[in-house]
Amino acid sequence: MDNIFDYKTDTAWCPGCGNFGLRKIVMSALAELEIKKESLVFVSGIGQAAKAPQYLDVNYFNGLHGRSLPPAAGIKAANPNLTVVVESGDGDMYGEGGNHFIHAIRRNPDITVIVHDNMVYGLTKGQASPTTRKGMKTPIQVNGVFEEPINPLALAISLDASFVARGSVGEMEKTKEIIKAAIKHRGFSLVDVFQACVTFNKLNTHKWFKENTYVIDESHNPRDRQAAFSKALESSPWPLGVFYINENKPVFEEELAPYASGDRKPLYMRARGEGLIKELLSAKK
Amino acid sequence: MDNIFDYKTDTAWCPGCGNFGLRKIVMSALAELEIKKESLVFVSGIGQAAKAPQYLDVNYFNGLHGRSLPPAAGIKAANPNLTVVVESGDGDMYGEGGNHFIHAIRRNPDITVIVHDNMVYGLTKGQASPTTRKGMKTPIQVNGVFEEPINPLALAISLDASFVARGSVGEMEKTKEIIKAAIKHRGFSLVDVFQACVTFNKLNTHKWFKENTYVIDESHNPRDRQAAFSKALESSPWPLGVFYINENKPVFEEELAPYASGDRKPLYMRARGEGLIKELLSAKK
Amino acid sequence: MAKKKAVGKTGKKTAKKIISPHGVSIVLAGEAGQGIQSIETLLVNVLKKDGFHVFATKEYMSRVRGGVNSTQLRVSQEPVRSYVDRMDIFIPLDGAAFERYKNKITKETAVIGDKTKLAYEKTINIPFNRIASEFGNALFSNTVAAGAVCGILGGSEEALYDYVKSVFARKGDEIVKSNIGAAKSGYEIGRGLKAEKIVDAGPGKKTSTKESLLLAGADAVAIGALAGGCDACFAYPMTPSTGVFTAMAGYASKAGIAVEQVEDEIGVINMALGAWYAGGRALVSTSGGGFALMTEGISLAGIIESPVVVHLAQRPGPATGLPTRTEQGDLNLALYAGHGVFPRIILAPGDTKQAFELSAGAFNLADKYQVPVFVMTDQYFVDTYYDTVDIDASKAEPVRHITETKEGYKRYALTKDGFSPRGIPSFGSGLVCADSDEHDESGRITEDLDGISKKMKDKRFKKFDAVKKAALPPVLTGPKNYTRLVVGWGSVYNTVIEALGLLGDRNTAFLFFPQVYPVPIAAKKYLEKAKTVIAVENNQTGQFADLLSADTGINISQRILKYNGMPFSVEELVRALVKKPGKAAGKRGKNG
Amino acid sequence: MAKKKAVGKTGKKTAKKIISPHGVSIVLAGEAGQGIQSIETLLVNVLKKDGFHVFATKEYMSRVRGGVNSTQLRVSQEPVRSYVDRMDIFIPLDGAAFERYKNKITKETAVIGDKTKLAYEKTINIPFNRIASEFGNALFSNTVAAGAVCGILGGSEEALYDYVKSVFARKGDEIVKSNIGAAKSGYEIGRGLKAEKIVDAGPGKKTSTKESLLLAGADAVAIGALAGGCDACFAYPMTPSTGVFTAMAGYASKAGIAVEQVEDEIGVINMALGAWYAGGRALVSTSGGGFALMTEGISLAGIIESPVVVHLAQRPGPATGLPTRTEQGDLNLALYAGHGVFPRIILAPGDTKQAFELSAGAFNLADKYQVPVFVMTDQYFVDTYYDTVDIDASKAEPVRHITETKEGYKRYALTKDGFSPRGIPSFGSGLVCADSDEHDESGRITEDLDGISKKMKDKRFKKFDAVKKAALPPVLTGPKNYTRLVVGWGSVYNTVIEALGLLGDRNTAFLFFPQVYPVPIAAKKYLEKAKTVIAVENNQTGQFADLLSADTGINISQRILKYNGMPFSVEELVRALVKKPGKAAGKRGKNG
Ligand SMILES: Cc1ncc(C[n+]2csc(CCOP(=O)(O)OP(=O)(O)O)c2C)c(N)n1
Ligand SMILES: Cc1ncc(C[n+]2csc(CCOP(=O)(O)OP(=O)(O)O)c2C)c(N)n1
Ligand code: SF4
Ligand code: SF4
Ligand SMILES: [Mg+2]
Ligand SMILES: [Mg+2]
Repeated sequence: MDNIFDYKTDTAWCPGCGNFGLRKIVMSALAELEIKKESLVFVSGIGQAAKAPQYLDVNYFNGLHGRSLPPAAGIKAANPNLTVVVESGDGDMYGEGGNHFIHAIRRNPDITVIVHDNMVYGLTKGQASPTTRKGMKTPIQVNGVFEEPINPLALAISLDASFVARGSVGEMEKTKEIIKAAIKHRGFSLVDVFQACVTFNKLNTHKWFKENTYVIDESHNPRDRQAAFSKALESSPWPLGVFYINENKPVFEEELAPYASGDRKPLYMRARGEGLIKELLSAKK
Repeated sequence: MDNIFDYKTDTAWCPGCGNFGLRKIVMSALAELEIKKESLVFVSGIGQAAKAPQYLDVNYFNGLHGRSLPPAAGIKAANPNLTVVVESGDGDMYGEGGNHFIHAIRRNPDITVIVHDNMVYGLTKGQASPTTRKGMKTPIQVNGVFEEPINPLALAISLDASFVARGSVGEMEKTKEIIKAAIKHRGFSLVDVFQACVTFNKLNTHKWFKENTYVIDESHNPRDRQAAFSKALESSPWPLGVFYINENKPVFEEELAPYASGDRKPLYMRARGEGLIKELLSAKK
Repeated sequence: MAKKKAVGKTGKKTAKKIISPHGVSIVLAGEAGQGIQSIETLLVNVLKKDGFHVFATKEYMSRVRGGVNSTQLRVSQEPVRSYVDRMDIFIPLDGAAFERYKNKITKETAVIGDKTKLAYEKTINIPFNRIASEFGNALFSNTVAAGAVCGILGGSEEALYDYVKSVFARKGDEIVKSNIGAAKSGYEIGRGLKAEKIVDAGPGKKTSTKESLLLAGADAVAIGALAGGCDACFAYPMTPSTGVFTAMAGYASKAGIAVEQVEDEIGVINMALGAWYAGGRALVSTSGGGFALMTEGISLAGIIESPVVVHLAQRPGPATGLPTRTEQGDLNLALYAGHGVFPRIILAPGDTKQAFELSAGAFNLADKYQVPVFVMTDQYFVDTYYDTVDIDASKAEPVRHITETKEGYKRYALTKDGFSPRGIPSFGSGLVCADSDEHDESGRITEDLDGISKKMKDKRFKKFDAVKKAALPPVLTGPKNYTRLVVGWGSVYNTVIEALGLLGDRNTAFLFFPQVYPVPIAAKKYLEKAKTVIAVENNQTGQFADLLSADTGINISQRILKYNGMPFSVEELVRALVKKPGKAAGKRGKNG
Repeated sequence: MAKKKAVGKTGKKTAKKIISPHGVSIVLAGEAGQGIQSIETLLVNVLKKDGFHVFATKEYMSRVRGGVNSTQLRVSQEPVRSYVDRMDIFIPLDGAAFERYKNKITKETAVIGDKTKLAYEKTINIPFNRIASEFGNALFSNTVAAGAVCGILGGSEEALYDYVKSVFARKGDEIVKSNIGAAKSGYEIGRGLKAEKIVDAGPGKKTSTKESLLLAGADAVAIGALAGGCDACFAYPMTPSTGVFTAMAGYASKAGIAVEQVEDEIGVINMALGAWYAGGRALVSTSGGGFALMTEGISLAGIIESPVVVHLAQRPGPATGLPTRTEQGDLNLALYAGHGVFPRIILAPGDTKQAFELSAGAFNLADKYQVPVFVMTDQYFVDTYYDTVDIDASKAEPVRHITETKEGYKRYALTKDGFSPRGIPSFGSGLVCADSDEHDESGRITEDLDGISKKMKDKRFKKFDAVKKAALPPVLTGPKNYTRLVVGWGSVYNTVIEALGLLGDRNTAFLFFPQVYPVPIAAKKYLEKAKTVIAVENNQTGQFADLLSADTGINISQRILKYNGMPFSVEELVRALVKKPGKAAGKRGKNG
C-alpha cells in the first residue's frame, strides 16, 4: 500500500544510506497521524538530509544551509494552523545553524525538528560535523577530530527545550513513535536521529548504531530535568527515546499579537478595519 | 596607586553603571596576575560592555557585534603566547554571537570570556537580551518577555566547557578571584558577571543582584558535571562562584599543526624552508 | 567670569535680533540624559498646537549618557523641513555643549543659558537650574527652558500650560503645579527678552497647523507599512533602524502584527521569508551592518521568488563606523547584495508623505513582482519630524497577489513575462514548494542544465523588464527649461528644495528619484536635457550618480558630497550650488 | 538489441576515425561513485608520463552517488588547456550517461562501451564489466577501460602497468596482478581497434612531459598561497571552494599551517582577521553563499585596515543554485560586499601559473596595502588540470610588512598616502588597537565628526590611489594592431586563446585581466584602440564588462555570455566570434 506522502523520483542519496530508512519512518508517522497534506509544511536547510522534503509529496520550504529554523518560525507566525516539520542534517542544525537552534528552543514555536544525525558532512564529502566522534579522520581533520562532539540533547535540555528525544534508523518502530509524539507535542520538539552515512562515515555504521544504542525503559521520568540531563550524558551505549518533556512553556506563535486572543486565523485571511490607519495618523496630530 | 592598565578618558557609560565596577575588578585582577602588558590582548564585540577595552591601556581588537570569539581564536592561532581576554555583553555573546559561543566552547582555545550580563541590550536602549528575565517590559517586548532567559552556565556545562563561573559586580573581591582563576586556567573560561544597567533595566538593579545572589561554598565540587549542572539551574538566589572545571580538554591552538610539536613560536616569527614550495610542486610531477 | 548676572541680560551690550524670513532656528545641546529631548518635544507640540509650522531633528552620540547631543528646532509661519546651519537661538546646557557648537555662533545668534557654566561673555543669562530649584526640583529646568523659548517666540501661554499639564498629569497635581510654575517663570523671562528686543526672533504670524500631523520619518515608514498591509515585522535592534521596529511593536496589539525580535539578522531575513511563504506580509528593519548579514537571505528571496520588504536605515560605515550618525552610503550594498541574478526594487522616500506612500507601496510591489523591495532611509531621515497635511490614508491600500491553488499547482510555472502565480500552503488544494536549489516548475531540484534549469534563469531575468517598466518616475521641481539639473535621492529632498528656493536660479531644476532602482526609464530624457548634471548625495563617492551614469550612459562628474556623518544643511548646499562645483567633489572610488 | 556482440566491433559498419589536429578528446561519463574519477586519474598520469600533453576537467552533479557525472580528457602532442564540445571518444558507463551526452555525438565520435547497456547501434562494444569479472572483480572494469583508451591512443604499456602497480600496491600483490591483467586485456582491445583503424585517434607524436607538473586550479591556488607565506587557513566546507581548503589541510603538518574548520562563514572571516591582527597570514576559502555571509566581516577589514586574502570559488546562484556547477557570477558581490568605502583588490587567474603567482602575490598585496584581496576562481577553474612547465617556485616569496612598535605607537597614524605602519601585539613595546568604530590615530573610538573622524575616512579613501596605481596590467595576446578586442577575466583565459588560435583572425586580439579591480589604468588605452570590444564572460549579464564600461567610459555592448552552469567550449567561442555578436547577448540586468 502506497504512502500518500511518497513522492517517487530519482533520489540523490547513496544506496544503503540511512536517509532512506528515516524517510520511510517519517512517511509512516505522518500517515498514521492522518495529517492533512495541505496543512503540512516541511522546512529544510541544505545537505543530503535536507533534501528529504524533495522526496515527499508535501508543501516545502527548502531554504539555505543552516537556516531551516527561522523560516519555520516565520511560517508559524503567518499561519499557526500549519503543521511544520523541519528535517535537516547535523551540520546544518548544530553547525551553521547553531544560533537559530538555541534561540528557536527558547522561542518555542510549535514545530518538530528531525535531525538526520550521521555525524558527518555528507553532501560536501566527509568533513567533520559538530557531532563527529573524536578521533575520526577526514580530508580536513587529517589527524582526527580533536574535540568531543557536541551533545545536542544535553544542550537542548540545558535550554529547557520543550521536547527532547533521540531516535535511530536502526530502531524503526520506536523512532516512528517518537516522531509521532514529537509532532503531537505542542511546542518545539527535537528528535535527533542516529543514521549511517555509508559513504563518508566508516566509523558510525548501521552496525555501530545498532550495537551502541539501547532503548530507554519506562523508569525514566521525562519530566525530571536533572534525570534527563544525566540520561543525555550517557554514552556507549547511547540511549534512545524521549529524554525530556516540558509542556509548560509558552508557545511562540500563541504569544504573537494576532493570536494572543486565541483567534488562530492565519494572517492572509485577516483584513484591517478601514479606520485603523486614519486613527494611527490622527494620533500624530 | 594607579593601576597600570587604567586608561583615562571620557567613558560613554552612565554614571552608576555596573560596567565601572567590572572595569575595576578586571584591572585589579590583571595587575595582581602581573601580566605583561604587551602580551595581553582584549577582544570585544559591540555594545556598552564591549566598549570596556577602550578604557584600558591594552592591545585590543574591537570587532563586530556578536563576533568577539572568532577573532579571539584567530589571535591564539597566530600567537599562542598572547593572553587573550574577551569582554562583551550578554546580547553580544548569547544573542548575535550564540553560534560562536557554543563552538568556541568546543574548540576550547585558551581564552577568558567575561560577559557583562546586565540582562538587557544597553547600547540600543533597552530591548530584551537572551538573559532578560521573563515578564520584563521593553520598547519591543511591550507585553513583557514571554520566554525564560537563557541560562549561560547550564548551556556551557552541557557543552562540557572547560571553566564555568559566575561573578557579580556586587561581589568585587570574589569576582576578582574568579577572573584571576579564569585567566590562569588553561582552556576556554566563561565568567558570566551579573551587573546592573541602571538606565534600562529597572528590574535587575544593584540592589536586586545583591539580594538575589549568594556565594557557593566549599562543599561544591566543580569537577562534578552533574552537580555543576544542578548548581547552574539554581535561581532566586543565584549562586556565584566557579561551577565547573574540566582540565582534560585538548586546547585548540595546541592542536594546530604549527604548535603540535610543542614549539609555541608565533606564526610571524616563522620562516619556511626554501625548498618546501619546490617540493610540493615536484610532488605534482 | 561674573559670578552672578541679572537674569535675561548679557554682560555686554544688548544683542538685537532680527526676525528671520524662514522662521527661527533654535539649537538645544547638552549631555545625553539631560532632557534635551523633552524640551524639544514640549516646544514642538506647543508651538504646533499654537499654529506654527515646526521642524525638529536631532544628532546624538553612540552613548546613553554624557557626551554632547543636540536638537535643532525650526519654527516658522511657512512649512520648514530641512536642516540649517544657522542658529538663531542657541541653548547649550553645559560647557561641553557650548564648545562643540561654538563655531556655528554668529553675531546673529542669541546664546541663552546659565552664564556661570558657559565661557561666553555675550551669553543671555537664564540659570535654568536655579529657577527650577525654586519650584522644588532642578529637574524642572527643562520646563523653564521650554517656557523661555515659548516666550521669546510669542507662543501662547495657554497652549504651553495645557501641554505641561497633559505631560505631567500622571505624576500628580503637585508636580503639575510646580511645572506650570516653572514654565510660567521661563515664559515670562522669554517674553521680557522679546519685549526688550534682546531676542526678537518670532517666527512671524501663526497659521493653522492644528490639524496637521507631526510624524518622524520612522513613524511614516511604520504607518505606511501598515497601510500597505504589513502584518509581521522581524528585526534585530540596530540604530537607526530601531525606531521603525519599536513603532511596529507599539502598534502590534492594535493592528494585529506578528512582531518578533530575532536572535540575529540572518534569522530575521529568513524568518521574514518563511512568513511570506505562508501568506504573511513581513517587514524587516535593519541598518548597514545588519543588512550585510542578510546578503545570503536576499539571494534566497531571489531564487525562491519571494516578496519581502526591507527597511534599510543607513548610517556611516565601514563596519560599526559612526553608529548614530547619518549617511546615504548603503546604496551599492542594497543594489548588489546577494549572489546570482534576480530583480529587486529600491525606493528612497524624500519626505514623510513619500515615506508613507512608498512603504505602503513596497508591500504591493513586492507581492506583485515577487521580489525584494527596499525602502531606504537614513538616521537623519528617520529621526526628523515636522508638521504635514499631505498624508492621505486613503492613498494606500494593500493589494494581495496570492492565488488559490489547485491540485498539480506549480509554484514556478513558466509564463510569458516570467511571473508565476504565487500560492501559499493550505490556501487551495495544491502543494507549494519553494526551493533554494535550481528547480523545475513545481519547485523540485533539477540539474537539467540546458533544459528547465536554464529556463528558470531566463524566467527570473525576464522579470527585470516589467519591474523596470513599472519604476516610479523621477519628480522634477523647478523650471522645465533647466540647463542645470540637480539630481538626488532619499533624505536630501527637502534640503535641496529649500536651497534651490533660496538660490532662486531660473536655470536650475531638481530631479528627485523616489525610486532609485531600477532606474526609471524617464531618467535619461531628463538628464540629456541638462547641460550640467549635479548629483547631491550624503555619501563619499556618489553611489547613485554612478548608478545613473551606468544606466543612462551620461557621465555625472559633478557631485556635491558630504560624508562626515551629518546631513547637508541648506546653507552649505546653497554655497555649493553657487560655486557650481567642478570635479572637486573627490575622486570616485568604484565601490563601497 | 543484440545480446552478445563481438568485443571491439560495432554492429554496423566500421567507424573510421581521423587524427585530430588538437589531439584527442575523450569523454567518460557515468554515475557518481562508478569510478570515472579513477579512470581519469589513471589515464592522465600514464599518458603524461608517456610524453603526451594532457588536460582533464570534470562536471558533476550535487550528489554523492548516482546521477551522471562526466570527465573530459584531452591528449595531445601540444599543450591543450581548454574545454571542447568535441568528443572523439565517448565512453558512457551506463544508459543514463549515454542519454545525457548523446546530442554531442557526431559521426566522428567513437562510442565505446558495453553494447548491452547502450541504446546506440554504432557502439564499439567493450563489455568492461564482463572482462573485469574475468579477472576476479567487476570493480576492475575501470582498469579495463583505462587500458583500452591507452591502447587506442598508443600509449606505452610499460607506463600503464607501472602506474597500475603503484596505485594498487598497498592492496597487495593479488590485486596488483589482477588489475595488471585487466589493464592488459583492455590495452589489447584498444590496440586492436587502432590497428584495424576502427578507432584511430592517436594524439600524435609524444613529446617530453615527464618533468612538467600536473596541477588542478585548486592545487595552484593552495601552493601559491603557501609560496606567498600563508600560514593559516580558515574555512567552512562549500563546493567548489573546498578543494583549496582540503589541500591546505593536507599540507598543514608539512608546512606548519594553522588550519581550522570554523562553525560558519561569519566565524571564518572574523577568525582570519584575528589571525592577521596577531601577525598571521590567513587565507579564507569560500563560495558565493558562504561569502555572502562574510559581507560584514569584509567591512570590518575595511575599517580596521586589516589585510586578508579570500579565495572565492564561484558557482551559479542565486542562493544554493547549482552547487557543483560553474559560473563567473560573483564579481559584483566581491566588488560591493561590505558597507562603507574602502579599497580592495580583486585578482582572477586564468591558468595555473597565474593562480600560483597571483595567490602568492595576494598575500603580499594584502599585507602591503592593508586591504582585503580576493582571488576569484570558479568550479571549472579549480577542478581543471593539465600539465605545465611554467610554474616557477622562485617567482613567489613572502614579503612581510609589519613593523616593530615603540611606546606610543599609533595603529592608524595619519600619513601622506594613507598607509599607517602596521604593528602586531607583542612585537615591540607599543600597543595595537584595532577598532570597528570610527577611531582616532591610536585606534580609540571617536565622534569628532569634522576632526579626526572625517580624516580617517579620507585616509582610507586615499589608499585607493596607490592601490589603483599598483594594479597588474592586462595581458594582450594576438595582433597589436587589432580592430576587434576580446576582453575576459578568470577561467575563460585558455578557452579564448585556443578559440582565437583556431579562428586565425588577424584583426582580433585578446585582452586578459589577471586583476579585475581596481581596473588597471592601462585598460582604457587598450579599449580605445579597438573598433569593437567584445566581452566574454561565463555569467548572465557581463559583470566585468559593466565594471570596465563604468571605469573607462567605453561602452561594451557586445558580450558573449554563458550561464547554464557549464564553461565555454572552444567551439562555441569560435562560432560566437565568427558571428561577430551584436547586442544579442541579452539585456543587461544592472545587478546580481
Ligand atoms: C552558506 C553555506 N555554507 C556551506 C554550504 C555547503 N554545504 C552544503 S551541505 C553542507 C553540510 C551538510 O552536512 P549535514 O547538514 O550534516 O548534512 P548531510 O549532508 O550530512 O546530510 C555544507 C557545508 C552551503 N550550501 N551554504
Ligand atoms: C550586526 C549588528 N546588529 C546590531 C547591532 C546593534 N547593537 C549594538 S550593541 C547591541 C546590543 C548590545 O547589548 P549587549 O551585548 O547586552 O551590551 P550592553 O550594551 O548591554 O552592554 C546591538 C543590538 C550592531 N552593532 N551590529
Ligand atoms: S553521502 Fe552519506 S548521507 Fe549522503 S546520501 Fe550518501 S550515505 Fe547518505
Ligand atoms: S545604558 Fe546601561 S549598560 Fe549602558 S552604560 Fe548606561 S547603565 Fe550601563
Ligand atoms: Mg550530516
Ligand atoms: Mg547587555
